[in-house]
Amino acid sequence: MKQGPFDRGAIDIAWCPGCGNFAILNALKAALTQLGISPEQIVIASGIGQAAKMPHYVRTNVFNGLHGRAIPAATAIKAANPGLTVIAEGGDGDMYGEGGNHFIHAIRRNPDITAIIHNNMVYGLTKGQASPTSSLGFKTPVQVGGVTEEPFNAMAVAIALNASFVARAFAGDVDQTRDIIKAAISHRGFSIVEILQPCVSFNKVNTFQWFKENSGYVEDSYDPSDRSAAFNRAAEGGKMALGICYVNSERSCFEETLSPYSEDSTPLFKRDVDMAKLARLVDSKRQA
Amino acid sequence: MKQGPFDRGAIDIAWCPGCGNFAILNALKAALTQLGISPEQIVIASGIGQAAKMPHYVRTNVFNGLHGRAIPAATAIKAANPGLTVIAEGGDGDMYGEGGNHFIHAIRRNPDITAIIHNNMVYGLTKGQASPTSSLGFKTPVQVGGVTEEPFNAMAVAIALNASFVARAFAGDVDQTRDIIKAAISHRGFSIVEILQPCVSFNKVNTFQWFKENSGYVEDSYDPSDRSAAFNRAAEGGKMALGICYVNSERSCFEETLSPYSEDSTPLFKRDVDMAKLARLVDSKRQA
Amino acid sequence: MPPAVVGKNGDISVVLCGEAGQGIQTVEQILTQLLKSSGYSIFGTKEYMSRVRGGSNSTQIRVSSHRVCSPVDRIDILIPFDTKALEHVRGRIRADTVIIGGKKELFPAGGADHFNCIDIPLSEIASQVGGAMYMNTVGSGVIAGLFSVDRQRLDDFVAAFFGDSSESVIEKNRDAAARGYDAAIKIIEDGRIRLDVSANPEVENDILMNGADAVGIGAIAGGCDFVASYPMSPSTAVLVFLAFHGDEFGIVVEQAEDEIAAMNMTLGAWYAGARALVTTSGGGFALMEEAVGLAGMIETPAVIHLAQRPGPATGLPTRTEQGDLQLAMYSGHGEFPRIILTPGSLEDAVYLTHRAFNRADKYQVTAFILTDQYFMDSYYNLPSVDVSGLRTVRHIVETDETYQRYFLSEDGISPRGIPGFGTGLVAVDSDEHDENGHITEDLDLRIAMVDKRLKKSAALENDTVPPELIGKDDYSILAVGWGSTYHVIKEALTVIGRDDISFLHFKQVCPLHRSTVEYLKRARVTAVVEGNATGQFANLIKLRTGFDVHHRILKYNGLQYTVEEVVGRLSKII
Amino acid sequence: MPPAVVGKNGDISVVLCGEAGQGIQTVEQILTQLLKSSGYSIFGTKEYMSRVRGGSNSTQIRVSSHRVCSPVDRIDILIPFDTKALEHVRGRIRADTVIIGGKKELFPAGGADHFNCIDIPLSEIASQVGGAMYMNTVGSGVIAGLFSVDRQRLDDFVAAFFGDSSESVIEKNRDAAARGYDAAIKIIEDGRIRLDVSANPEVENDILMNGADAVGIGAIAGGCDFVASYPMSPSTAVLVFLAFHGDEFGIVVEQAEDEIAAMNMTLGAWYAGARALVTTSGGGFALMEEAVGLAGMIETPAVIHLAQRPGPATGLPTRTEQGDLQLAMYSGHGEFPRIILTPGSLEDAVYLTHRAFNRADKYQVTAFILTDQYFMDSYYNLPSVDVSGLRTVRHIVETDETYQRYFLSEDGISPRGIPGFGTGLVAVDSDEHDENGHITEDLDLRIAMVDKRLKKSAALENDTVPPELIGKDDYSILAVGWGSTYHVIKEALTVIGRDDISFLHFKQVCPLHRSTVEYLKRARVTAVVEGNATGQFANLIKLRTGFDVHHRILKYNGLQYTVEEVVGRLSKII
Ligand SMILES: Cc1ncc(C[n+]2csc(CCOP(=O)(O)OP(=O)(O)O)c2C)c(N)n1
Ligand SMILES: Cc1ncc(C[n+]2csc(CCOP(=O)(O)OP(=O)(O)O)c2C)c(N)n1
Ligand code: SF4
Ligand code: SF4
Ligand SMILES: [Mg+2]
Ligand SMILES: [Mg+2]
Repeated sequence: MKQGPFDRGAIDIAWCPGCGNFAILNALKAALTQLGISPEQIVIASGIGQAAKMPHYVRTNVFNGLHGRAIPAATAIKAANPGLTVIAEGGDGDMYGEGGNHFIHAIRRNPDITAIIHNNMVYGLTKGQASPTSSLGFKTPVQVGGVTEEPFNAMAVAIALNASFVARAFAGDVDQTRDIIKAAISHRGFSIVEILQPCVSFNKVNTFQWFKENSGYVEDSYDPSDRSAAFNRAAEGGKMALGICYVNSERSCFEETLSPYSEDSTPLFKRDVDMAKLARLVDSKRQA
Repeated sequence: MKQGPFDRGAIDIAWCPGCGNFAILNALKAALTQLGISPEQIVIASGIGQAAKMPHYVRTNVFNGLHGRAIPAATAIKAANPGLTVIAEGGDGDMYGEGGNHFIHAIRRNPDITAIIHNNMVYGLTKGQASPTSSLGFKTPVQVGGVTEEPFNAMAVAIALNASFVARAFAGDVDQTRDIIKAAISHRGFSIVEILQPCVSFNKVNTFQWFKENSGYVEDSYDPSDRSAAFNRAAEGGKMALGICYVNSERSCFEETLSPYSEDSTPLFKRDVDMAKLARLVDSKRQA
Repeated sequence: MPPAVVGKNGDISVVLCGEAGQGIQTVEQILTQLLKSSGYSIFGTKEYMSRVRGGSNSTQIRVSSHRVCSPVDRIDILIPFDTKALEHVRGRIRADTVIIGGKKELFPAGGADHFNCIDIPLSEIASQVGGAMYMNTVGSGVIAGLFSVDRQRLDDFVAAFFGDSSESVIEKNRDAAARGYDAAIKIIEDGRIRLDVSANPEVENDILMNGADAVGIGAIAGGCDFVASYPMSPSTAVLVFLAFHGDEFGIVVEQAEDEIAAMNMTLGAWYAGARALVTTSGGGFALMEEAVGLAGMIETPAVIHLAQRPGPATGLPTRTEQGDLQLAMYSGHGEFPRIILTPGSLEDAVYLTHRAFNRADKYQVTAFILTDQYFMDSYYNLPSVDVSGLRTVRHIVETDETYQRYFLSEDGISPRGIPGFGTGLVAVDSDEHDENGHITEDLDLRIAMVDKRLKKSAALENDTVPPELIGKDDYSILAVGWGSTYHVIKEALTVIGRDDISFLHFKQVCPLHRSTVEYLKRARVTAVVEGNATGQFANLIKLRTGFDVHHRILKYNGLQYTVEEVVGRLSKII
Repeated sequence: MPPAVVGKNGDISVVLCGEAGQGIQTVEQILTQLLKSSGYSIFGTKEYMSRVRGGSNSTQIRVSSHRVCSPVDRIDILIPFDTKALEHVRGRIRADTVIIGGKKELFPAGGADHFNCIDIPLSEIASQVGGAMYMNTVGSGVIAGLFSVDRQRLDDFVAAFFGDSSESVIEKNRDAAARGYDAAIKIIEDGRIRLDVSANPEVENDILMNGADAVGIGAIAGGCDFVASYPMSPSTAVLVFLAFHGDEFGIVVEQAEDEIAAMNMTLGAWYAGARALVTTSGGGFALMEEAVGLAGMIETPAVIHLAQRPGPATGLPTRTEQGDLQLAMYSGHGEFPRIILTPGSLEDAVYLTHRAFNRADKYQVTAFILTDQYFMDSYYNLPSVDVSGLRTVRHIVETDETYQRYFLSEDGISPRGIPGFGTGLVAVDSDEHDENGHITEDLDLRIAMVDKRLKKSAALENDTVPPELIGKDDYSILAVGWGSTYHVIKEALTVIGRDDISFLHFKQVCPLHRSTVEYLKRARVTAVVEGNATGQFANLIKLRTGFDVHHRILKYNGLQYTVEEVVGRLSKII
């Protein structure tokens, strides 16, 4: 097999054979390749979970942090060096459960990073407990009587918070997933890509087939800038919308608002402290 | 002054003269009085902040816990003893900032408790930093250039998550606030009441007058069961909607789904372990 | 060639090794039960990777004429499911290790002759049955055959075990087991192997359980009626146990959105009269620390099961370590007392978990049960666990109008009321508070309240589980351990067989029992054996007693000590 | 009646007391500056309640002919803003305390004669000016007058101070100050009072700052270009300082949604090459602990300013304590080294905070700066803080294709690359990892990586700030302290005035400097003086050196020690 720029060669991948994550890995590598960004300029930050192992399988910079905490790390990485392309990646439990607070506040903050959330509607790595997106009635060794909590509707929440870019993809369709990831990375601002991902080991309900039958792309005439329509689409029952669901290009992104970059885009690590200025600051404490 | 059942008498209240919290205190005491619940049967759980001092000023049971953590405590209190009336109370920073993850997941879980959130669009107790609801451009000693993060739209998020009961009140109108609180407590399920509250010390922008001019009750014809309309109302700019914004009576509440209560409503503290049954469980480990 | 005789001392170590997903866990479940009910004493433990499929995992099952409760390095019979599995345990194969498997499968490039390998082509047999997925059942059959388990019993057991599957799957598993069984009988009959171990009808009716079961049973015995947690290996097993028995025992079981919610729910539940447990591991526990401080401040009881795994951070999620002792000890900001219990045996786990609830309730403190992945996942049989004598003592009072939650009593313990029980009001406050539970800035009251909270330490010290001395009283060498190393150190001392060495096992490390320093002083040489890299318990001893133990025997590669290892490392210093 | 003579030793303690919202803080700001630039040495400290309005707060300003840097019990001049304020400090009023205020205002029921009260009706004067809100400026004027500050200087200063207000507010404040000033001059001229303190032109040009300023300046000197935090008293002052100077020095300043985000941002920032600070207090820090473990595992540097306040839980949010030493010491699960710096003086705070950045970067560990509310809020003047010699040393390397983030080097420190700087890739991993930073389950590598991380301890121990010995080398009594008690213990020893007592101050408590035990052993009597209820530093000394200090002098009512208190408590044991 020809090695692409993001292939890590013959590595041991810890996912189960048949897992939807492989398709996402391929889509991501293809997207990055097509965007032509060089691996050294990319950081993938992730949490903990099966999805969050992703950065280990892509030839690029890796910040594999704590469960649920990819987004704050990614936000800071971008803020420290806005020249980098930064992706935060993780599962539904990681991003919506443990990391739920960061998810909602990142939407408000709007850093120019892309969040890729693998939604397999289950906790994979910890062997099959319910996740925030598990369906009502879904039975697990912990939810013995079935899930009773309303599934987390991330798309609707994101639109409610007037997110910058909101999309959903399906791992069963690598090409569209790749294109959606490309659009998300290209978008300036916080871009959310939730990817429906079959977990063959622990989710026997929301299978490849089930996702296929229960999702569908938004029609060509769909206007992703119409917030109200986007909300209705996200909130309504029936098939889960795939594609770019909502785009709001009016918001300025986080790094743009940071004063160190108002006149100078140099990353922080290349700057030096102005010690003379600091001496003046100290001196200013001599008088009121 | 005549002592009501919830008055604590001549206590020292730590709020600033003129603070909107006094009106909320009055509205809450009036609501509880009118509902005729006895003080021993009520628990007010709160976090930390000016708003979160509330339970100290009401003659009832108090669980004044950690900043941001009123909701999980309140949820468990109710689950341990469903006969109690349980309120979780705190400020916008407490509930939407530090406690944001609990806020969104409580909506999914739907315990039969009432969350009262004092929204003064600022961190009061810590002396005037921006809160998640602070307006764009709001200047503080930390946000020296003004807030750049999109204000947290709790109403829209709650509707996006298909919350059970979503209302907004204005501290400037004690009677309506009281009535809204009464409706919220009476509603079975997780009831959210956000109360617009002027902070006279640290928010010189969103004053009493400002709130008055920038909010308005939903019209009589408003149908709170229409989710899409409710979302549009919550998301649109202009005046903030006051009143009962969204009600979804179809969801079952958390305690109803808990197996200990499926046939027996006795609170947990009155139950005993069935030691004979436990001995049988141990014995069951003798064979596969 | 004479038969390979295994188990000269009536104790055989069987190791199965394969990928996650190949069903070793099923083999373990089938065999431990089956062998135990055939009269063998059983010890089972596993080591596995943090993945759902692939990798290399192994399970050790000791099958013995006498009780065995700890892991050994020694492998008497090895059943590797493929070459990768063989590679995984290569270092532990000795000249007399009998490898059972398909020679061609395991040694495609030849070389089987360098090993003591008996050819039973597991995967070939499995594919005759219907596919590679039956390999594990074939393996179970082989071992059942080797140990001369009754053929019918095996068949019945397998049929029952797969009872929930389709008819054809059940049949195929029965077939797989039978073929494995027959293959084993054949190698015995061919004189290739002889097992020197005898069954003992007494253990047939023993209890067989693992650490997670034991903690779960102890919790129920302690009146646990509420558990809120967030999944995290290796602590989830206790959550699953309580969920499984939740309907039966009336337990509120809730998976929280995160650990912070779980711990704050736990406190809310206790406040309202429940007896709540939270089960977690290091990283998740770190998130609960603010609420541990809250428990300290509001004097609401709490029970935390902290199942340790190697850190820092995510570390090795499915491995074992005793690295969170200091974390538990100093968790939460501010100063307040706590209880830390460290079960060594399954009985300990039942009784100490039960105790945790009663003591947490009585002293209004947090009680920790510190276990680890090894402890959670290890099984053995024991004659009985008597729960009939256990009582759930609720230390709550019915309140009246004068009730004060933080009444300044002599011993620092104020009667604990709960909301809705009595006519009083119950106010708890995370700020410094007055006797009524309302926020205060009276700085003299502050002192009184700090003293009140710390005073409870005295009562706790008088109610501490003493360490257990194993061996003679007049030792000159003392090995010291805590928690899950109990059985392994105990067995190691038996192996060493010297009567001047004794073993002091701590089942409670905080407060440290008063007798500790006396025990230590009596020895000429002392050695703490623990599963971390810095000697946290040795540090604790030094801090509390001033005594510097002579040797720190430490291990931190993610695995539990084996008997041989403890023997070897102790031998070096004695 | 002869004049009340205050300040016999050239040192006057002025205490102002009133409600939050009455503007004591403004008085403090005006007076400390004004008096300092009039040639007096100044020390200012405050104690206040956790509320925005009401309650009772007080500020102490020592005004002196010589340098003063610590609080005293003694009140020479008391200016209470109302009766409640008087009540608040009642216990500290001595026979010779001069109370200045309206007799009728302060003693509505009479009784002024029991006190040494000079009648200047502040509130009456204020209402003549325009309302109660001018009372604080009247008070400022009074004190300025008492200390014979130049009238014009006062006027200019007040005008400038209120420069942002409306014309009329400026005028009224000038008027208020003038009236207060004149009233003071009058009582001096009337022979009611005489202040025995002299100005010293040398200090006019001194620096005047508080602990928060000093930490902030140190951070900037250390190259801090990123701060993510969540507001929490008393740590917010440093966040505010950096926000105020953020534009000037190019600092990314972000208020995170919670502490967990703040700490994870801090690590992300360092990973990408920034030098980030997080500032927090105990409860907020507790939430960061999981990420402290992450820092330990990924060996990403971090600097944490932990400003202590009394716990557990919310405790006393605006008070002081030294109660989080153990928390910082053992925070994060798993085992990894760290640095804990504990500044005692303002210079310490500047230099140690600067040092924290360089050492965190060099050793790839977390460096803590442990301060407290007292330290944050206390001011004094000092001749200079020389930042010209400070260098920001970035320990990062440009990577090439062969780059390995966790290269197993001799001393455990692997060259730190950052993404986008060089042609290599930088992978960090919270799981146990290989040299490339990728997840591993190789258990031998696990040992190598644990050893690598712990090896850094050795290097850290060789690069530790030694304790400072104040007093003679041949002491027989040794007082030991750490952090914010520096000046107060130092002054107490001067007061005691015996040359057999010395004071050993620790500016770094972890690793503990090697010389520690030698210092302790040389003393006949040792006493640790610290601000907590259990003697956390004494415990640490015992653990690290085996030395049991003879006395633990502890305080935990939420206030800093005063000089008299240290004198009294030390005197009891010597
Ligand atoms: C603080 C903390 N809590 C819990 C865990 C255990 N844990 C690891 S992954 C995971 C959930 C994984 O689910 P998800 O994020 O949906 O990822 P998936 O494996 O399904 O891809 C959990 C609970 C952890 N590592 N850290
Ligand atoms: C874990 C933690 N972080 C920070 C704080 C400090 N803190 C106390 S209240 C508060 C914010 C208060 O704002 P809000 O919730 O809006 O309440 P308000 O005072 O405005 O009513 C903060 C940050 C704390 N007590 N605990
Ligand atoms: S457990 Fe599920 S999500 Fe994880 S690798 Fe296997 S199939 Fe994929
Ligand atoms: S600071 Fe604001 S919110 Fe707090 S009591 Fe004062 S006015 Fe009310
Ligand atoms: Mg998932
Ligand atoms: Mg607020």
